[in-house]
Amino acid sequence: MAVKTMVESIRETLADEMARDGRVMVIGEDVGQLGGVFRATEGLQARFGADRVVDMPLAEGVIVGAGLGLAMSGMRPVVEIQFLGFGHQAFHQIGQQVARLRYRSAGRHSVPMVIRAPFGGGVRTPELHSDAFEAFYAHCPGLKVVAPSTAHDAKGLLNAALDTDDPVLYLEPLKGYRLQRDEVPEDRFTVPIGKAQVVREGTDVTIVAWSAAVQLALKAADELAADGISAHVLDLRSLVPLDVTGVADAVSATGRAVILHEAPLTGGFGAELAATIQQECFYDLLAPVHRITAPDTPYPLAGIEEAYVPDQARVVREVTALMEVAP
Amino acid sequence: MAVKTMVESIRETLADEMARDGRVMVIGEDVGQLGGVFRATEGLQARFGADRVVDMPLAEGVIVGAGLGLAMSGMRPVVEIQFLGFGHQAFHQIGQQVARLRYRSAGRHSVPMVIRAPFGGGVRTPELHSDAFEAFYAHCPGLKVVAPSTAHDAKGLLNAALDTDDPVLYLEPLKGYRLQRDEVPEDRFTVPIGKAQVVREGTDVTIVAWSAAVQLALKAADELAADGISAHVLDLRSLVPLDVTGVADAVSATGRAVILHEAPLTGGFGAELAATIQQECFYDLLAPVHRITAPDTPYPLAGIEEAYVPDQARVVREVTALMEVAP
Amino acid sequence: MTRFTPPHEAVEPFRLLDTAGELLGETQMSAAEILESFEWMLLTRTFDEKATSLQRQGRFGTFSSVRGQEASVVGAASALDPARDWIAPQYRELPAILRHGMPLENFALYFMGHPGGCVIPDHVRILPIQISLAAQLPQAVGVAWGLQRQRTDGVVATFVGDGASSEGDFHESLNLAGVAKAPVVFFLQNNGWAISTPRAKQTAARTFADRAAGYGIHGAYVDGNDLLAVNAVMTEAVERARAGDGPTLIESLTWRAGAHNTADDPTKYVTAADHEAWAGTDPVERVEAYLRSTGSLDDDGYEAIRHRCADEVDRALGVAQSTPAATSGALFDHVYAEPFARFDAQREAWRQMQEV
Amino acid sequence: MTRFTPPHEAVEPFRLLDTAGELLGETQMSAAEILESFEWMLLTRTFDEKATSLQRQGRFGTFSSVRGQEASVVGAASALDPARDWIAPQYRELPAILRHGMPLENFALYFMGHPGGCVIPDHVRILPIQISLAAQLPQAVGVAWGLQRQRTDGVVATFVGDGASSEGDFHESLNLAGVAKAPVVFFLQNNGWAISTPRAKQTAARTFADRAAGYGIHGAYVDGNDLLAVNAVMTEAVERARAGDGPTLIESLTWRAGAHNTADDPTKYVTAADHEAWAGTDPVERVEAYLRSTGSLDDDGYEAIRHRCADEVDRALGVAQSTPAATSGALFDHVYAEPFARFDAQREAWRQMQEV
Ligand SMILES: Cc1ncc(C[n+]2csc(CCOP(=O)(O)OP(=O)(O)O)c2C)c(N)n1
Ligand SMILES: Cc1ncc(C[n+]2csc(CCOP(=O)(O)OP(=O)(O)O)c2C)c(N)n1
Ligand SMILES: [Mg+2]
Ligand SMILES: [Mg+2]
Repeated sequence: MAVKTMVESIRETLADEMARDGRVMVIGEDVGQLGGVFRATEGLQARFGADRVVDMPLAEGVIVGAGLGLAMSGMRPVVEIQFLGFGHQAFHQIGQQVARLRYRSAGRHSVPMVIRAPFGGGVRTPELHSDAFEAFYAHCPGLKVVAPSTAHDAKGLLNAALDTDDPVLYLEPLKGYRLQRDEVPEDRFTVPIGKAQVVREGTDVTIVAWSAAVQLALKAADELAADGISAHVLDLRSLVPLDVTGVADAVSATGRAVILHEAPLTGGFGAELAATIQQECFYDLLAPVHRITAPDTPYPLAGIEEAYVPDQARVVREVTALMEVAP
Repeated sequence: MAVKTMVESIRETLADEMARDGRVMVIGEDVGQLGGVFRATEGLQARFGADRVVDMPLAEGVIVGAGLGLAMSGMRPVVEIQFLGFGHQAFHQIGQQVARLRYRSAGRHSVPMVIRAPFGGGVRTPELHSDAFEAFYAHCPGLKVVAPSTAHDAKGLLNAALDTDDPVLYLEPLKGYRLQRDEVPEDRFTVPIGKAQVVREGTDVTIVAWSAAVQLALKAADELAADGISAHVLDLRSLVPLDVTGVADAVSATGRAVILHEAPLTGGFGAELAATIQQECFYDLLAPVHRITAPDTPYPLAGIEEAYVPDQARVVREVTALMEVAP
Repeated sequence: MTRFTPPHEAVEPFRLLDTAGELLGETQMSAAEILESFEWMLLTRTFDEKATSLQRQGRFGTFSSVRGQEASVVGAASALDPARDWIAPQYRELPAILRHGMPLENFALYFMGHPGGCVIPDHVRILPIQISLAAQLPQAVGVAWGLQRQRTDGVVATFVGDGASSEGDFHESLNLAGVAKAPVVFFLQNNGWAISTPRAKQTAARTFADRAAGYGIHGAYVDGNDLLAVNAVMTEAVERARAGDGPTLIESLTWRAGAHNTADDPTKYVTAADHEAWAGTDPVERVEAYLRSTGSLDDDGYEAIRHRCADEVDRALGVAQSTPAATSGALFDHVYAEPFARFDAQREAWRQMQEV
Repeated sequence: MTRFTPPHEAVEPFRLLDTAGELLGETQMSAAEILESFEWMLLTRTFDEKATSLQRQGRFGTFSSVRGQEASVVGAASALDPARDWIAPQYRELPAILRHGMPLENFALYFMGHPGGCVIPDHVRILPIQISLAAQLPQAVGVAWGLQRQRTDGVVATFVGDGASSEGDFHESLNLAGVAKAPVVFFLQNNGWAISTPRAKQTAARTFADRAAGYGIHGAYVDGNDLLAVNAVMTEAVERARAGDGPTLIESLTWRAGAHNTADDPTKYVTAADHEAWAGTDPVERVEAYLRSTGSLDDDGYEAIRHRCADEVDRALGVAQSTPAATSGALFDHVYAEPFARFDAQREAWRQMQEV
């Protein structure tokens, strides 16, 4: 097995899938000649042609909406939104059309479509490029939302997303694109959509995270271990479907839950998790479920983003404080 | 004091405010000659002129975006989105522009702007007209979100929304427009944004609701009282700012919390409430915070909407069941 | 200075039949085709009348009738081949989707709020009725592009209102269609109104067809109450699309003869002058006059058509009204191809609730 | 058939200066005005060079230079009156916002990621730089409409790229502007690229200016590398708007001479042929040649301008770089006019965190 960065893993998986299935197309802004602003589609146009890897006019609504039409016609489009913040321009197509077409057509039209979008901060982008807007999409019935944290899962989840006839929003961490490197099997495999994974065993407190925040949780767990606190870390991997059992088991194992995300507190996906956890684990909880998130302010300019997004020191401090809460 | 329906209260408040302040304008689809599809702006154009009550081209993005420009120019626009479901088309303007302009301009531009939108079901509308999408907007830092449940509060909150220099999304219950009638003072008054209100005192369980669901909660509380269960009912009135103290006090008073909303479970605003409540009231809770919501499916066609939106029988049944949960 | 393009002068829509039903040019429609089209027109007029009266009795849901726009819709549809072409409708194009294979009872069920109304039979090439205005347009371009990529010769016809054409999706779709040379025809029905908003408040453009140039595609402006003219223009556009020569925007100038829908009260905004301007332009009467004057239709023939229409409407409404009410289980049908635990648990909870 | 409007034949942009700097017509700009404009052009070119080199050293953030588009931006801005007109920028119009009163150090701070970069001095009539493409256009129409309603004679100029013009907001805004006759000028800079996407993939339209007719507004197509032509066209559009005669769409045909931004590598997609086509069209050189040929500029004058530019850039970058780093408290500034308990509690929590 080769070690790959996340972006390599995504790129190679796309290439493999395009080679395997002629119905797969990649469309988006600058995905062709340039290979995407993060090079996630580099080389695909040269290999598969400009009619399968298409530089689209700059309009997210029609990129998504035309993707939906392509899916209806029999293709399996992979649609890139250059940054999740620009998914707003396509929100009506994603939340109301893509998510609901199967329902609205009583099953006549399937939506085998993947919407890829980088999200989250940490790489000093301009305004509106770094927000973590996953909560919006998790509240759109009919849509599935996945957010891998490793190069391995990036491949497995992308394959699973391509296999299903449900539309999948596939979130890629800006920060993890090149930073995250791990072993990726050469052969095709899938990671099941809707299954969380314990990525570190622990006994005192459970940290639930997804995407880039998983790596942060793991680092914090190392530091906490040195302080004598044993953290259990759950990588959610899918937001919708939410692995309710997996989450409940992971939290019940320790009796304390910390949720970690980059989005603002109010209405973030952490709210859903906390609500679910307190429901499922009520009798096991030794302390309130604690959310570590950005504040209820817009993502700032890059100069102060480090103060905005949760960092390791904060995670360690707040987890430690939670351990001191009387049961 | 006269008894008024909610829609009368809104209409008359708009008229009073337009008479009082020449900067107030009303813009939206069909708000002029027709007076709005629900007659919320009836008579305003005849009284204040077609340049202050404006029938706009059919495009929610520019209705909101131009409203934002009007606000920058010195006006105080009241923008109508005909149904909240069509706010999706303006989501980029609302979530990223309206909500963030003050921040993005370091205070140079204020946004004294009210976005009115009917939402929720119960009146047999066509597809996409009845969804309760408030959770999306509650996750947009910079925006305030209010949802009155009475004709009285409709006036008080609309005045408060017009007074503040922050943008306010003002949600009107489709179902309550004509059904809900109550006493409204003639003189101008405001209901503070960000303050919940206890609308029924009780001792056994606290039901938290907003907009049309408040009336449902009250009716269920009557029925529950007959069964010997004393329900405390909190009308949230504002989603953002969330009255954390008001919610916590109301729940701690009984030790049991039920949240009631029309939107789907996953990622609904009930998630934020449950997460907040379990954090604030951890030691007082005798049972998990319970959410009564629509399922994680799209709002259906009218023929089965009654099975979708929570109804009185369901509220009574689930509250009763919650009373039986061992602490 | 000449470097500015001034707003255009007035222009007349293309026309083949005058309001009295006299032929002004040449038509490529055979008498049989015109008769068939006339029957579709009459069928939906019959349906509109019947459903409106049921609605007043509370036995049918709110719906938007096609009254006044029959020539526009049928003229467009008559240029399509249901075996290979697709329709992406707005919501006011009943005869087009019927002709394309949608059962009338499904349409009725839809507006009765029954989930059975969402059913589109397999092999019927239509997208669901679109409520979110203009959202069908990007999808139509996508389907067309996909058909082209798959080397079929199918064409997509998509309908959009004068009001809906103000949405951003309109622009994004026509622009992409132009670049992709997608085999799609944008059929814009300018019926004078978007609910209460008159066309003059919708845009300052001389015609909607003038927008075509901004996307490098063909544009046409046609009398939408003239079946033959609409068919001619649409046929040419479909042929061009099929030949790989790109999309067309057609503005069909018509008139919404009734209310926006059964919940609307047009007396609040439609003026007497408006009514006068459109008096005598009824599209059904115009074709009828033509058919009678050319000897293709006589009283007997007319009555036979009327009876067939009435029977079909009665049959379909009968089927719709005798369809058992849906259960709450239908909430969960077709949401996901692959449901999951939380979803299944909700379905089960709702099943139990229904048993209470 | 004549009822179809065919896509147009090629057309030439309006031009007043040829590439050698020869005057082809008449200009209304005085020598002093041209000199002033030239200085704005040179100022930002100086800034672009300096900031790019700082960026390479890691001492400046990612930003998009205006290189190659100086005549386009300055020509447009030079027709505006900062005391009453407004600018709604995209992000590549540095000289326009400088001329309108924005301090250069604020612009620098913005791209250094410092929240001080968001500060717009009171009475400077600009909207924030727009990152969400085309989102400024509806707002520009709204401001213009509001100015008109308040009976001021201000005009709004808004900038938009060829790429951004594909967004739905473009359509919705031009359409509303037409209906409202709002005093707004849409200045579309067609610089050939949207990051790596060439203009030919952006639209099949002959020119972007052709879109004006679809909104019933005036359109113009101008050589964007010709300061005098741009100023002439823009002046006329601004006057028309000011007189209450409605909006204009101007397409300024120019060329992005460098990368999309300092993070971009244009060698991946810009071809040698592209470069060749635009060789010799540098807008700064063209004005310089004209100014020298008409005797308004000599070597000494040129050097004086260059020095002033270099000094101003050094000053501004100096101020920006010596501005103390922002603290986390800035996260909470200006989010709400009226903050509230949960918000204040977060602000306090962040304050305490910073003290840890
Ligand atoms: C995005 C969106 N906005 C608003 C509405 C509400 N609405 C329904 S029909 C209508 C008018 C549509 O006018 P037009 O497109 O001209 O079609 P017509 O009804 O005339 O056939 C409006 C505003 C909607 N359904 N979708
Ligand atoms: C809504 C939106 N989509 C995508 C982007 C990412 N993006 C930033 S600049 C750019 C290209 C813009 O091209 P153009 O409008 O022609 O302006 P130019 O850079 O050429 O000046 C893109 C795609 C964005 N900022 N906003
Ligand atoms: Mg219409
Ligand atoms: Mg460009």
